[in-house]
Formats: sequence, structure tokens, C-alpha cells
Amino acid sequence: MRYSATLLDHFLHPRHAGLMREPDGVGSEEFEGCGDLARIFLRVRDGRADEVRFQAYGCGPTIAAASVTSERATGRRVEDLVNVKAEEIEAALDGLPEDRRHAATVAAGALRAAALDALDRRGGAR
Amino acid sequence: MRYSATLLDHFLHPRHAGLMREPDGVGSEEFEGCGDLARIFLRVRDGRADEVRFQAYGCGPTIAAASVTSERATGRRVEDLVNVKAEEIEAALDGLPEDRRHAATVAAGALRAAALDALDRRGGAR
Amino acid sequence: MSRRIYLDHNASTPVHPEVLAEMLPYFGERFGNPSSIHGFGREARAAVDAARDRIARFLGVRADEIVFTSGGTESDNFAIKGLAQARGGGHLITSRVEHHAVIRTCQWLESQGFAVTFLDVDEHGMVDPDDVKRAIRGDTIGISIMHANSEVGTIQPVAAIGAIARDHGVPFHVDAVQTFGKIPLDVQALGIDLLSFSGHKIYGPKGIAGLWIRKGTKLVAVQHGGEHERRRRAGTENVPGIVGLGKAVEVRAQEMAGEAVRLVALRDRLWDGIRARVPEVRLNGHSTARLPGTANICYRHVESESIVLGLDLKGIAVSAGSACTSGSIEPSYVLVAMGVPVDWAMGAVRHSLGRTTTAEDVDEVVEGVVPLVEKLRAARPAGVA
Amino acid sequence: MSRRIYLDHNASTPVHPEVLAEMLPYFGERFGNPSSIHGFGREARAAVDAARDRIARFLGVRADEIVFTSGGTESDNFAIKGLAQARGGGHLITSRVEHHAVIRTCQWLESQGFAVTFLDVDEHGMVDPDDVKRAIRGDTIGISIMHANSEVGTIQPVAAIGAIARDHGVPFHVDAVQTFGKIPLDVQALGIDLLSFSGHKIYGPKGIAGLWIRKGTKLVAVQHGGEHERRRRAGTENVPGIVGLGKAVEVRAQEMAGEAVRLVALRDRLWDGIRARVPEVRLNGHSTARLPGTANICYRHVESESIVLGLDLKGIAVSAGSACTSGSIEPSYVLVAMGVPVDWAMGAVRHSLGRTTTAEDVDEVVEGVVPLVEKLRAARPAGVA
Ligand SMILES: Cc1ncc(COP(=O)(O)O)c(C=O)c1O
Ligand SMILES: Cc1ncc(COP(=O)(O)O)c(C=O)c1O
Repeated sequence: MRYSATLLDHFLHPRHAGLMREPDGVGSEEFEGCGDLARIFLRVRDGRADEVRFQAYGCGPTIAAASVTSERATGRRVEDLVNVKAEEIEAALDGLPEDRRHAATVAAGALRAAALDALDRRGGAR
Repeated sequence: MRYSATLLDHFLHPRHAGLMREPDGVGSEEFEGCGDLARIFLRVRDGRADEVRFQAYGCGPTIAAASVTSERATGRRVEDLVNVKAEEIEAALDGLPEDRRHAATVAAGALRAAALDALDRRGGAR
Repeated sequence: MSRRIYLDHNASTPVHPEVLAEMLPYFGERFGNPSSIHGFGREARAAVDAARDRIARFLGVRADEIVFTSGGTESDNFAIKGLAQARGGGHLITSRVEHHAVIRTCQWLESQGFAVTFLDVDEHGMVDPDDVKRAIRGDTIGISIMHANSEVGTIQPVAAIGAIARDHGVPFHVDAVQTFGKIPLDVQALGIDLLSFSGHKIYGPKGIAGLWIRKGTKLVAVQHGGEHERRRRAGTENVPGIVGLGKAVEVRAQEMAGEAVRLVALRDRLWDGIRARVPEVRLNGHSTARLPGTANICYRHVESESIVLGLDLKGIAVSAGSACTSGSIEPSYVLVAMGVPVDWAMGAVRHSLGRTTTAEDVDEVVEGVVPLVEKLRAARPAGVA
Repeated sequence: MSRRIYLDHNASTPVHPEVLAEMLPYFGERFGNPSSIHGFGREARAAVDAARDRIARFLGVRADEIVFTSGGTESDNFAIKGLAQARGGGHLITSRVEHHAVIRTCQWLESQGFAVTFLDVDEHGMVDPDDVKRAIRGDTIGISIMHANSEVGTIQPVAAIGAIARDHGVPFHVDAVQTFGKIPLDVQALGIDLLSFSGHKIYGPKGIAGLWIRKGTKLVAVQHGGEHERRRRAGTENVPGIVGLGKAVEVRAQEMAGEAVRLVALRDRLWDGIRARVPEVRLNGHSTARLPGTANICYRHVESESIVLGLDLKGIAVSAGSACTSGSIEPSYVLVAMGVPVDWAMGAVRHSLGRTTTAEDVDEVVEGVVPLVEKLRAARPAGVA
């Protein structure tokens, strides 16, 4: 199999999949080439991501990457989430084939956008 | 096998192969294309081929054709031998592949030449 | 995974046990080179001749009109370049839904100075014979239209095109890789001059195929070397492969008719099962003029590859209609040519059934597809493809 | 006929039992198309990758530099046309003793406007590296010289030629179909850029071969279609064949060195046996730089084919050095290029030994040849060839 067991597990059993109503932050990222897309929703409490949900469209790795991203983001400080890199997501999936690297990029990008959105709104609320 | 059992038998066990000293008629035929050659020697008694010998150089069919020709010629009237056709030799070999037809042509040609030589000499002797 | 279900017979098929049995001696004891004149060589030559005769009888053609090649791709290259290079220049007609072996060969010939017309198809993937007629020019040197499309299964109106080709005296090549041995094919009645066919799509081995060339068709060799195949295709003959292809054709001659009927029923059962339970699906290709075992289905709002992956994890093999390579997606050029909208085309999946496919297999695939598509659609962000 | 002796290993070889065993599953259960992304496809892809790795290790090259083809002929066509068409014009250097797959490809390129120099060889069949150097022009785009000749076994000075090619920046193709897996071959040390090798000469299956292409060598595909083999050779991979080739190479890696020594001894025993008992014979090719198992012998005043036939009837397979087709004889072009007089060349017979050849086989061949040649010479009219 060109995909790791971890990736396949996340693809088959995505964690935290689905819409979040009235999130504290939301962000999306699309990969130009193939239209793969991930969207991440954050519920923030005490500056941390208390709940994370995702939606994704695309090949298996993109769905799995969004799933593992939502899992890894949960409980972390929103400021930190801005800096989660694609490499971290890729590592969390136990690797990605060369031609599927974009899956991690899309998921990390969506997380960053959601975190920035949350920080923005907090800033705006003050 | 592309060659008949009869052909192979004549190739492996040529009848009447070898030189004849002081023949009453001798004739050769060469096939331009590949240099295959047969030579037929006749010993004539009472107008008939009492003894026939052959020499041949070339592929298996040519050797077999010369052999079967010498066999079939034995005992026949010299006048008749002038008219032995390649088809008769080919039939006597139970057929020849298309690209080996020349073997029968060479053998029949040599026999005809030998028969004409014998008739010539008889004429000359008179 | 315990049981595996294979619904990708248009990609390749397992070698039929009887075919393999007939091939085996030619790897071992009967390994001679057919060009050798000794006993080992003659044995091999006889086997090659016998296979050629079998195929010729099946096609209703002369044995010496058949040339063995290494695959459908080579047959297509050979037919088209062989026609083109025999003439040195001119114009070719083909369609936008041909296999890449035809399209890329034609594109290469374009780069070498030939002119090529790539005909459009209708929404069923069908070429209009009138378009062929209109495309013919004074310098048209060949027409290449496939018999059935490998992705959607649409069967082209080759008889009508053959008649036009004949009227205009233009050689007509038909890529029959997906139909040879699956549905009837009468090269004489259809007015075909060159026919590509292959082993591994019909339970024969990979690495062997053939090109039938009507006697009198002006064609040059494209692989140069020794004097094999009546100087039309150089290279030591793949004897076990040829023997296998011959046997595969014999088996197909027996099984073909009954199997086609059975596969049409199973294919319809699959489509009926899916459309009854999955919303927003569509069946691509022609409703009736279609390969018996082929169902190409678009699942809107999901990406082909994730369905293939999801089914694969359940032990079910199907084929993605769109291919994502190196991060750039390519919706099937066949579906695009048929005018399938991109948001549908992205979710195309080809199910191709074969001789061992059962009704249980089909039902299990339906059971697998339904929740998978639901789940994938549920995870999808609103407003996306 | 009871026992059969096969001394025609340069024509083809039987598939090694271990090779066949490794191939078998890929006809049946593991029949997937390597391009498919599901489990069946991945299984096949993994097998193809593993075979490529094995061959790469054996050659000491990168796996991604190896392209699988359908035969030695295709590899040669691919290498030479691939070089030529990548450049669109120019000059090629080859020799008069190459395999037809090279010579006829070069002649075809000549007909397409390329220039070709066919180098002469010496009486041993050897190319002079100085001739190569002298032949290089400003527009020389490739050099193709075989490693060892299939008829006489002469091994060419490829290292010297490779050094010259490298000096001049000209890509160097070597047809190693007769040496790969038989004698050591270091593409790096020899300065080779493209290497043709094949399965059925080394106890692998027919219908599979390869071309090694040094990374960076400008080469275009010649078979067009799908994106197989890194876009270098379109067409569904012959998976069982590739698996077989990989295994054959592994077996050769183990057996090669010991076998070469054994074959040299047997080959010399054959020649010593024959020349001791048959007058007017000569051994063709180089005395030392020669393939271990190859003995090409001229029997003066007999015709090759009659020896082949005579031995065949005794159950012994050898190969005729001259071929009579449709009544016109062609003495071997290799022997002619070496300056062998026609009256000798007509009687050339190639004996090529292999892994199962024994001393008893060799002795039996000698016992067979001696009376046969005597008988054929006895039947010969005096004063003829
Ligand atoms: C219609 C058609 N033509 C040609 C080919 C090429 O066959 P191969 O990849 O075996 O060379 C295929 C195989 O997919 C096909 O379906
Ligand atoms: C040196 C050489 N090159 C190329 C070939 C061609 O191989 P094939 O006939 O298997 O395509 C051969 C086979 O005889 C050969 O000996």
C-alpha cells in the first residue's frame, strides 16, 4: 500500500468530521492543482482549541490529513496553531507519497487560516 | 519437420553416392542462387541406365534429391531420362518446401544433362 | 482482507487456467527459437503457426495477415505509424476518445509533419459517421476509430465508418483491444483493414497482442531487425505468449456469447442497485451500445480516488475515472469530450465486470459503495465541487 | 529420438525452473495491472519495482534508469531511434557486425535523412577503437557497438570505445544481449550510456528485455501511449515477464562466474575434438576475447544447412552460419565482414553451449560431426565450393 496504516485509519474513520455551528474560528485552504480542499472549525476556550472539526473534499490523503490535523489541534493554544507546518501533519500520517504531499499542505493551511480567524475575532471582540 | 521422412532417409542414407570412373554419360546442374550442385553419372547397357551414381553439394534436400534421382533413373531407358521432370523428383521425395524446390530442379537437370551426354556419345561412337 | 472482488476487468484480467496450462511447456521443454531450423525451433514454429491459425479462424481472416506484437499499445503504434510512414505524409482521422496509444501516436505524427483531425463525440461518447465523412480530404491516408471505449464502454458505429472508409479508399484501423473476444466482430462486414487486439484483456497473458492487416494494405514495419513475422515485426517471437493468446481466443470463442448476456444482467443489477440508493449519480456512455461488463458511474461531489481507496480497503477493486498525479487532477479526457460537467467527472468510477463476477459480488459492491459515498459527502465542505 | 542435445544457446534458452516458479503467481492470483491504484494493482507494481531493483543492483545502476521492453530488438530500436529522434538529425556510428536489430534500425534512420558510418572489423570480427575515433564528426549523435557478437562470440573493445565516446561527449549504446548475465559488465567503467539486455538468452522468458539509460541521456520514447515506465515506454507492463527477468538476473549473478569457466573448457574440448578429427576446419572469431560458450566453426566444402540437418536427425541442435532462403544463399554477413572466404563461410556452424551442457554432450557432438562431414564431403563433386 502506498499509504500508511495511520493514513488509512484516518481516511476510513475520520475524527471530528462535519460542520460546526457558530465556531470561534474557521478557515479553508484549497490546492489549486486538483481542487482538493479542507475546512477547519475551532471552538476556543481559554485561548486553546477546545473543539476542532473539519470538512474535506478530495482524495483519501486529503481527508485523512484533515482528520489527523483536527485531532492534533485539539487542546493546543490558538497562537501555536498558526505555526503548524505541513511537515508535522505529514509526520502524523506516517508519511505521504511524493505526489500526495499537497494533502498535508491543504490541511495545515486550513488550520492556520482557522487559527488566524479565531485570533482576529478575539482581537475584534476586545 | 519441414522435410518428409523419405527426404530425410535419402539425406541420411544416400543411394549410389560417389564418383563413377569412365561413365557413359555425365551431367551437372547448378542452381545459381545458392550454388547447390548435383552431378549424375550413367553407365549404359542396351540403351538403359544400368548403373547410376551421383555427387551433390548443398543443403539436405539437394543431396536427397540427387539420391532419389539416381535411384529412380536406374534401369530406365536413356531417352526417357532426358524427360524426367523436377515434379517427378519432388513427388518421389514426398514433397519439398516452397523454398527448397530448387533441389528437385538441380537433380532433374543433372540427370537430363547426363542422359543427353550419353546419347551424344553414342551418336558420336557410330 | 478475506474475500477480494475484482471489478476492473477492463484494466487487466487473470490468465485463464487452461491458457496457462497450454503455455507452460513452452517455457521449459519446448523453448526453441522459432527461427531455428532444428527440432527445438520447429516445435516452437509449429506452436506459433497453430496459434495464428486459431486466431485467424476466430476472426475469419487469413493466418498470414496476423502479426504478433507485444501489446495493444504496440499494435496501435504499428498500425498508425505503419500506415503513415508507408506514405510519408498526409492526413489522419481519429477521435478525441481513443486510447492514449492512438491519440499520442497521432500527436507524435503531427509533430513529424502529418495532419490529424481529432473528431468530437456526442454525450454518449459516440463518433458521428457523418463527421468522419466530412473530415476526409484528398490526402487522408488513414482512419483510426476504436471499437469500444475502455472507460465508458461505448461501442462506436464502426460499420458505418468502415463503409465510408471503403467508399473513399482510405484504410480503416480499429482498436478492438476492449472488444476482441468479448463481443462479435466481423472485420469483413465492418469494412475494417487493420485491427488491434490484445491478450491480457481476455484472460490471456500480458506482453502479447496482435495486429490483423488486411492483405494488400500498404503498411511498413516500425520495429526493425530480423525477418520475423514475414518482415513486418522484427524480434524473436514470444512463443509462450503467442500460445497463450491462441488458447485465450479459443476459450473466448466458447464463452463469449453466454458471458456477454450474463454480464449485461450483472452490470444492470449494479447500476440499478446504486442508483436506487445513492442520489446524484449518473451512468456514462451509451445506454445500449456499450460493452457488456462496463458501468462507468459518476458520484457527484466525491472524488474518484477516494471511492477507489475506500472500496479497496473493503477488498473491492474498481478504477478511478479521474487521475490525480503529482497534485494536478485530470478529469478523464473521455468524459470531458462527452461534455460531462467537471463536478460530475471528478467523481467518475469505472466498474468493469468479468467472467468470475457473481451477483453476490455485485451486491457486495453496492453495499460497499452506499455508505462510503454517504460518508465522503458528509465530510465535504458545502459549496465545493 | 531419445536424448536431445541443445547447442544453440545463443538463439534461445529454456526458462530456469526457479524463474518460472517465481513468475507463475503473476499469471493467476497476482494478475493486476501495475497502473491500477487498488490492491491488485499495487501487488503487480511492487513486483515490477522489485525486479527493477534486482536488475539495477546487478548492473550497479539506479533502478529508475531501467526501462522494460518486449525484446532485445525493441531495446536496440528504442536506444538508437530514441537518441536519433531526440536530436532530429545527425550522424551515427556502428559496425558491420551488429545484430540486424541495430543495422536495420540504422539503415531505416539513413532513409529518414540521418548519416550512418558502418565500421569494418578485422579478421577476428573486432572493431578498431581508432576507427571509431576517426569516424566521429561534429554532428555525431551516437555510437552503437555490441558487446559480443551472437554468431562468432567476439567481444568488442567497449572500454576503449566508451572512453572515446566520453571524450567526445557522444552517447554510447551497447547491445549486450549476448553478454548480459554471461560475463561481467561494468557500465560505469566501460563508459556506456545505454545498454540493451534481454531475458530469453539467459534462461528468462521470451518477450521481455530492458534498456538501461544513463540518467541525463537525451532520449525520446518511440512507443507512444500511456505514461508507463516514467513516460519512456508506453504499454501495460508484462508483469510475469518482468518478474521472470528479475529472477533470471538473480540466478545469473550466482551462476555466471562458475559457468563461464566451465563453458570455456567445454567449448575448447569441442573445438579440440573436432579439429583433431576433421580436416579443413577453422574456428571463427577471436581466440580469447570470445563468449565462453560460443564456437563458430567452418567446415570447408560442406554446406552449413546440411550439417545442421544431419545433426538434427541425431538429436543435436546447432545453428547454421549461412542461411538459404528461397533458393538464394546468404553467407553470414558477419563472416563476410571478417573476410572469411566464401567457400569456408558456406560451411559455418555455430555451436553455443549453456548451463546444462556436459562433457558427454560435447563428445557426442564430436562423434556426430565427424562421420557426417566425411559423408557430405564424399558426396561432393570435385572442384566445387
Ligand atoms: C482500447 C484500448 N487500446 C489500447 C490499449 C493498450 O493496451 P496495453 O496497455 O496493454 O498496451 C488499451 C488498454 O487499456 C485499451 O483499452
Ligand atoms: C546481439 C543481439 N542483439 C539483439 C538481439 C535481438 O533479440 P530478440 O530477437 O530477442 O529481439 C539478439 C538476438 O539474437 C542478439 O544476439
